[in-house]
Amino acid sequence: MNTRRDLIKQGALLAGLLAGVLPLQAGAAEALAKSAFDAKTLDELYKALGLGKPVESKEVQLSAPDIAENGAVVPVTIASGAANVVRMLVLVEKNPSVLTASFDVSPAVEAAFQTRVKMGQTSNLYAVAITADKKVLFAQKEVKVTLGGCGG
Amino acid sequence: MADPMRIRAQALNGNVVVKVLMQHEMETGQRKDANGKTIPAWHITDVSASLNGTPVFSAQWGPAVSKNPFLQFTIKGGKAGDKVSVQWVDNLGNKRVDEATVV
Amino acid sequence: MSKTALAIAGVMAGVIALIGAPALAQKSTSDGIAEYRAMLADGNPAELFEAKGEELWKTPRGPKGASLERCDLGKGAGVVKGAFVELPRYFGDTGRVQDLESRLLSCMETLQGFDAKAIAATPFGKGEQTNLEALVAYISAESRGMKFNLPQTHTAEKLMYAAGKKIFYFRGGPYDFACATCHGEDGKRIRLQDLPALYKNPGDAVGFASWPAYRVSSGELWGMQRRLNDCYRQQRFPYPGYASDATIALATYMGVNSKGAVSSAPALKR
Amino acid sequence: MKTVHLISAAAGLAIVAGCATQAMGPSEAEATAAADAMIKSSFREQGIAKLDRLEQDAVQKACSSDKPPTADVSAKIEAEQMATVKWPTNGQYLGDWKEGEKLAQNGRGMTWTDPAGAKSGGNCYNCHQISKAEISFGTIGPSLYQYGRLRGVSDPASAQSEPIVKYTWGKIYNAKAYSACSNMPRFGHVGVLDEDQIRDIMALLLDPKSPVNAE
Repeated sequence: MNTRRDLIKQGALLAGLLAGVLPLQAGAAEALAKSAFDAKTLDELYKALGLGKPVESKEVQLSAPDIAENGAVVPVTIASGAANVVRMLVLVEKNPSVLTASFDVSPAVEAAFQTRVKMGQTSNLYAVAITADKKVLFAQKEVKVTLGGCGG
Repeated sequence: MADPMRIRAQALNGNVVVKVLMQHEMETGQRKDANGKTIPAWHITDVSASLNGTPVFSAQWGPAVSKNPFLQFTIKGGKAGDKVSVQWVDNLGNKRVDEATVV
Repeated sequence: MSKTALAIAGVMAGVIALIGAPALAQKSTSDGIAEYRAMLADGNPAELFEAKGEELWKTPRGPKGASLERCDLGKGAGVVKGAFVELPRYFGDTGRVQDLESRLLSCMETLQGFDAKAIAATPFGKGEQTNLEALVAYISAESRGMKFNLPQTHTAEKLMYAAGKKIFYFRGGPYDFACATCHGEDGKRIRLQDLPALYKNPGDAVGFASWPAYRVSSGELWGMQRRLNDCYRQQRFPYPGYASDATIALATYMGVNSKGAVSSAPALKR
Repeated sequence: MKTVHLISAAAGLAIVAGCATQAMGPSEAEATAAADAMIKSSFREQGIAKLDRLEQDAVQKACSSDKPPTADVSAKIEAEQMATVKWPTNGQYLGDWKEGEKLAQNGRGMTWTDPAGAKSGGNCYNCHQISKAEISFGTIGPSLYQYGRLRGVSDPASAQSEPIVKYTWGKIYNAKAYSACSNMPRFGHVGVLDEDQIRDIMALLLDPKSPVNAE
């Protein structure tokens, strides 16, 4: 299906994006401050990342189950259609550390990721998209963590 | 040495969808063993991927990513036959790199 | 221009595919749990164990430095495909009805020179037991999608089934529990977990036809031996020996009852 | 060594059985004998779970089949079990429903991984719906939501409430007194729960202030 010409065009497009718009990965946003993983609250986290006030946005999508049969594995899908997203975060409000995972959004990947996280208890889950001009957009959802099995 | 990852890289609508399973304990450092001693943290901190040798993806993880982590991301462009390689590094300095061919 | 538009459409399609349909406002608890399981269906970490098990099967190991490739799982030496859905079965060389785990122990002893009794006495998740878990993941995966069809021709197989039924209904311990207490009726739950009725065929990929499985609660791969062991722990019984006759009899009972059920092993469980 | 010996004994039994009943499979007696031998050979003690847990009493023996015992046998068992029920020594049936809720949630105790002397939980939510707030409940037993309200218990200490209060105590203490082969453990009779714990669970079910009975 793909002709050589298409591929060259696509490759050139990609290279152009990489070279022109944003330097790759770590450079895109500055490297994630490692102290971010020590943040106990959402406020602490945004402070550690030097970010302003987050805004709930329809440009961020978060998919997670309403109920988790086991808090050890909660599937989470995040995505954003906002312009110039450079980083996406998965946060669990009531975990000992709120930041669970950070994904660099280089021009070579879509701003859409799926992973699985641990939740110690029923909590709000956040998907956060950070743009090149430091806008902080988020979506949230409560996930109920249930007691399973025989409880023994 | 850590066991190999399972990487599936599939060409779809001009993109490559990559699904990865990694074998790792992802110990939080918050749990205690039967004798009440804290089990030290041991988890993946950095994940990165490249397409045909060119870096395309990176992520930083804390200990709350689930044990034996699953990750899915989508590389723009790419085609069947391309090589996707994925690497992880953990907080103890262990490393694992595996490669898959896009189908 | 059109290329760009197409690329954007592609991106959006990808995003929508990742996110899935919007959640309905009103959902029952069981719908919620079903949704949770569906989200985990793709990317079962059991795959990691399958890969390790295949490697182990083919690797020369043990005092005799042999692989397991000549192990007879019931369909002839070295035949893995389809073997799992016909176990437990009678083996002439050992004179026993054996399940997958006990048969693997026999092969590890005779072919590789391992001490089967020492491995059976090793706690779950330690030493050679972790290798056994990987092996059962690999071997069961080679029968994924096939239907259970345990042989019931040999007298010993029939006796195992009949004894297994007795053991299934055997009540004991401080709580008076039998297997049948939880698995004797349709449509029951313990907490939020569905309990398959195991005195009959509970259906494709349910009950016996869904083990071995990756347990998300512990991040481990459990074979039927470990599943039964933890059932007996929760029943407040004493400790069933690994690959002991009572466990094999129960597996025979459940396996024969599951005749025709499609195996989804290794599955993914809470 | 012991295991190997017993396994070959079972295999030997199989061969003997085979001579007599090739087509039909083993007789009832042969199956029972084989199962008994396997239960003896297959289990070992671990932690607090000793082998005496395999010694069945009359209830367990009568209820270990896919068929229920006859009405006569059931009636006899129920009468015997009723005689074991110890009513509260201080005449007080209800304790603290908040403690009762904790016990109902707690499924621990009596397994080979539990320490000796540890108090057990009530395991209630494993099998029953109880308070509305807990969505993770089992369905092996009936729903107990609104337990007291549905039975018209507005004052558990009243004479009017006495029959249902006593029934509930007896049921928790020894469920087999009311249904010979009930799936429910005999919590008081076997000492899984002590008197105070039963009082707290009673309060969870019967105290009008308990969330179980909330309007």
